[in-house]
Amino acid sequence: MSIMPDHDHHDHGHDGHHALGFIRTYIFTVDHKVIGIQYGLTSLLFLFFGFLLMLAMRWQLAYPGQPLPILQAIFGDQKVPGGIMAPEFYNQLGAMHGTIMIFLGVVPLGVGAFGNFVVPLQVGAVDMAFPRLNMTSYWVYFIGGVLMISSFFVPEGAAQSGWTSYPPLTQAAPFWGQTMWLTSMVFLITSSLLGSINIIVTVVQLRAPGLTYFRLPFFVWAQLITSFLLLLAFPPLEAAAVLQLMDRVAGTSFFLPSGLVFSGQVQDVAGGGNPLLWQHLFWFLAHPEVYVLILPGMGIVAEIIANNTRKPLWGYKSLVYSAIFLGFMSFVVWAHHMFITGMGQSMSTFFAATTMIISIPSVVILTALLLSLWGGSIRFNTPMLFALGFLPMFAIGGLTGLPLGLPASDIHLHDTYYVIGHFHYVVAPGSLFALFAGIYYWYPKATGRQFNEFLGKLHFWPTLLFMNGIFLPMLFMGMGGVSRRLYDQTEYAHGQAAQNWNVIMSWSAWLMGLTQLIFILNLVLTILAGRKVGANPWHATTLEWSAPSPPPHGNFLEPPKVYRDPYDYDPARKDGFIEQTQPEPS
Amino acid sequence: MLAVGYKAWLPLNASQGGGAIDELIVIIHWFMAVLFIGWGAYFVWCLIKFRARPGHVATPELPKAKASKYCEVMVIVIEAILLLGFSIPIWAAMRGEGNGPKPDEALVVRVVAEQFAWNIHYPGRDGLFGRTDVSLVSKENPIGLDRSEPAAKDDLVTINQMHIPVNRDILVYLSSKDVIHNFGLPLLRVKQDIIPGMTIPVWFKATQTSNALRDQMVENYPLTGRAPMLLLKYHVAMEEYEDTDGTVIIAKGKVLTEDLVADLVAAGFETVRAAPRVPAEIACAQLCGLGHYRMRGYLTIDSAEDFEKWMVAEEAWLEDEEEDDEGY
Amino acid sequence: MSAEIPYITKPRPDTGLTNGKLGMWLFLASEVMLFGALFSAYVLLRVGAEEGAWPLGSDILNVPIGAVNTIVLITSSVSMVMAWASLKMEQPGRARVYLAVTLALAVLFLVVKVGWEYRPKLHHYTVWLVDGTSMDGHLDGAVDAAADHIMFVPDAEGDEHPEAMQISREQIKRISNFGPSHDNYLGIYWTMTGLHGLHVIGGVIAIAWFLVPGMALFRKDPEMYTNRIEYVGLYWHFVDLVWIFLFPIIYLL
Amino acid sequence: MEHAGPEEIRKHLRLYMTVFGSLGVLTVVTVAASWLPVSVPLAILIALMIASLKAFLVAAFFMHLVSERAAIYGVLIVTVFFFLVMLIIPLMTHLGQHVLDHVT
Repeated sequence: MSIMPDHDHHDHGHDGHHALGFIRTYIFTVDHKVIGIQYGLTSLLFLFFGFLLMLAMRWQLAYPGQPLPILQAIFGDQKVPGGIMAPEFYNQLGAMHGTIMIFLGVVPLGVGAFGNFVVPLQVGAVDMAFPRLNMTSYWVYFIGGVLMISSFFVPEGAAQSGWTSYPPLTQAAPFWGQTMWLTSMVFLITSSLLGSINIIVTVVQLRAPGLTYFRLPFFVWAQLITSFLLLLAFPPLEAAAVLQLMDRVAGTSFFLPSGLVFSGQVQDVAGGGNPLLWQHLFWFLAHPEVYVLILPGMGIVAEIIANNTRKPLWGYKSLVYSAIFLGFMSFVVWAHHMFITGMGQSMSTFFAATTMIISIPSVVILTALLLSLWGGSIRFNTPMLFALGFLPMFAIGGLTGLPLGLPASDIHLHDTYYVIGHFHYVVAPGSLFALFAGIYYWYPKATGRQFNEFLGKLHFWPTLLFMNGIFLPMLFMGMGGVSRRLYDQTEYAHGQAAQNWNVIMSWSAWLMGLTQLIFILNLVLTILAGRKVGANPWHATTLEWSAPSPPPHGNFLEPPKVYRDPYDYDPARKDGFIEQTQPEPS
Repeated sequence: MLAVGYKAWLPLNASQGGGAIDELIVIIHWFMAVLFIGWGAYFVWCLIKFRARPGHVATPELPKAKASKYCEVMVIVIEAILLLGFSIPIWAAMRGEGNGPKPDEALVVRVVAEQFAWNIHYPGRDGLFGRTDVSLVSKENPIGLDRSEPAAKDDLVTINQMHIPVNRDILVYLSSKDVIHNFGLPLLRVKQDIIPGMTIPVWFKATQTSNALRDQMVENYPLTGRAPMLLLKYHVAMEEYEDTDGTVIIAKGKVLTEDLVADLVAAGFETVRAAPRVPAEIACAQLCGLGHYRMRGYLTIDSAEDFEKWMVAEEAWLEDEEEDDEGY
Repeated sequence: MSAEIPYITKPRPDTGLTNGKLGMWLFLASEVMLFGALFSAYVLLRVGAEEGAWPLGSDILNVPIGAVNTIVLITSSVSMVMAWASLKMEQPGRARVYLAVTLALAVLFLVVKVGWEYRPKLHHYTVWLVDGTSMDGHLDGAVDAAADHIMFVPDAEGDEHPEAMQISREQIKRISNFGPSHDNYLGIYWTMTGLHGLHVIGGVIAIAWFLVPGMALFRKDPEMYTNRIEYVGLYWHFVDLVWIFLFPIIYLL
Repeated sequence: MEHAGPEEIRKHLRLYMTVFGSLGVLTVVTVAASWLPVSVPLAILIALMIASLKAFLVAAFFMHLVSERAAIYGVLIVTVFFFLVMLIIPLMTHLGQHVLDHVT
């Protein structure tokens, strides 16, 4: 009954921090802003960790068979004998990179951090609807994350069957790693469920007076839809995880057909299971998941573009309707990940059709954002640079989805590097750019201090360059037919032909790793010595900017009332904008 | 940095159905390019024209933007065409139920995948596959073929060696012993998951022999610089190389080994004309465990008579086997 | 500003809902998808099963016990709603009685489930022999891995009671008790009823909490207490509702 | 029904009891129906229909869905839609699966 313990909210003091000890203020806090920041820091740490795993893999990919002693020093002789990583360890890194980036990194950052910190402020609420539930969801996420990472240290290492964890491969894989993967997934899913319930209730119930649905900032809409996706798409994966756990610990064979022979050993199970059942349940989650990764990003970008073009968004309503439609459709396209599992004509056609349809709202959203630039007075500050960078990168990500969404062209491109390039363009220079933009945009609100513009730009340009240095070659390699998840592609003639791309990609990745240090440096310097800013440094219109920076416990000095649309920018007015809280000047 | 030529596009195509897929991929990418360049041009132009600068203010009213409507409609129409006009027919031809070749007129082969090898099972002259049973599986008998059965007597089973005749329909029945594998033939544009517990058919027709393919894949490889063997393993020299006093270092068609490469370098050669020994490979395209990367099968596309020769040789070998067995 | 979170006890005028109620319904929506996925798995596995591989539930499970448990759960649902109604009618004493009844019935459900359904299955075995036949029965004594045979007592056929028989290991293809590993039918049975059982336990904890320590809240704010009883009720009825589908699907079909 | 006063609630009690009774009866009917000599699909159909009827009674009256708010209905409609998608589509895909009987 985790839904309960929220209501006697009054018994924890609203009268400022000093009422509560350090622990209740910063660790087991119920304040949505602190929880948001906790989510932010934790997920950034996980993101960086997952990225480091990839940097290690990139050595093996660029220089297969060449020892790198430092890896041996870090991971030990068993995982990296003689400085050359073992194939099974490579697979562990691959599986964990995917899992960490998605479930411990981008989702908690986009939904956990920004959803928690920004949504209550933008709807003019004093806090989330269920503060204790909010705290619970953070700590459940934290436990799940720790469990996931610690699985590296169990005998035979972490899960190594890809982030998709297809059985029966998982059944053949070492016991502990995969079992811990499944267990911590159950934690992470539970946490997301609690979080999404909280966000939905907050948006529906705690909107400030006058804040009608069509006066909500687009970001809030994005979070609302995302939360519904999490709420309804995650439970099936939870069920699937339970079924796979049963296969592992209780000897069932839900995903195991009869007559399996692992390395000469006939498996002593009842059999009669179906490996595709897992894929259905998994992708039923994992396709909506894609939109969980991208929608918050779109929301952030919309906010920042409106603010920095100094004019209203183009087609606000079409944005909202497209996002809703996107959410709905995302539940009926999942099997386009399964075209070549032997799918028949009719179903492949059905899913190809829905896939083509779902590309339309994405096009509408992208077009609306591009048209919003028209006639603006564009300020190129750091958040805006990342937001603008998002647009072409996401466009590439979306477009490269086309040949994968058509069954015929998917035959050649399926499970090649083309797929990797495609979804990384959506999530890395796509979602991540948007999330960087959001961090820069709301950092002054969270800390009350302005970051260093120069360092910000110094972070943006190399990141943009190296991102493409990493992911563009993937599309070429995929065209060449190189399979993904290969420990050493030079085992194949067509892999050898494309091997040199790996060198470019690896160096881009390593250099991009260095570039991120500038980002970290900037955030730290800002807290230490950043210029103090007022409530509204960006001259923005939405509600969060009418609260002090940083907002106190309880957020607003007096309960906000809303009188107008979210993006009321107008050069005729003073500073070219009016806040939503301003009554119509008579 | 690129030691070998620009490898950013589709590999050679050696199958009948592959052409249509390539065509579709090319068309889609033109469509993508047009859209992206269109958007990009407008994007950059906006950034320049509407940049904040002294004396420039935003215009509050929003553009009517008929263009965007047209753009969206165009996208819908083109996607519909790609789906209905190209994808569905191709899929029907390559995957559609009942559209495959009839087993009696095609060469039927069973492929049984396992971690990490391809077991190729030919029915032999009688065209009948012998019964298989997991309880018979062993090192010598990886697919558990019941040799006591008449139908199984002439069955051929090879490991990682798949020979097919050119210009003939091939019908492959895919099955797996352990995990999900993927039967991928990049040069034939064939890719099909192999799901344990199911037998999935896939069919294709090769249009070029391996030799013809190899001749088109000849490249000049540098012998100096970063790890030349990385790109030269499993390659053969495509011309004869002699050292200064005329002794042959490596003959045409010989496999390039570490030592031979060293000899070539010693003899002062800086590059070697080489090509893959086996141009068409069976590549597992689905993560299947720690050996996934080396789950490589050799597909040899023979002319009809070469294929016949190979069959005869295999049968001879099979008979020796049986005599040996009786010998014990 | 030190502000309360609004609409905890009084519904928000335009939505007509309290936060807790909306939250609970959203939670139930996710639960629908959770059990829905398991039902979907059940359907797929059953349709995919080979001829005769999927047993008829009523041949393996004890239908009367299942039916009794169904009645137990339904009754507890009624007493739950009555508890809420009594609170609405300002009869807290009665409400507590009804809550206690609900709690008792919930516990009874679990006791029946574990004692009369789960436990016997763990001692009941099937032996599949190499010759393709199979026998149900009980092991005579413990299985020791070292021994080259097991002592097995087949189930009684009609009134004659077969003696313990010796089966050598070579004859045995596979042996399993009627636990989850027996076959996919029992696998699904254990998984779904198990997960449902966990939900019942969750309900027991919640109800017990509101029955004893939760009363403090009643004295402080009866209306909030009443609302929470309604939320727990929603959850409890959902648990009942899941069972209403589980019973025919697993026991009868 | 936060605002139903004591009198209205009193009216409900009779209703609750009626629902209780019919649920009990339906349970018996379910078991009885399972003994009918009918084909498996029909048996499944009957069982599911009765179960749905019982589910409706519980949801409508015990969970007060008969007089619930728009927001709740919205959430449930969306959920039911996706639930059906999840139930039906994997099955259709499975049946459309391009698979042979085992080749021997």
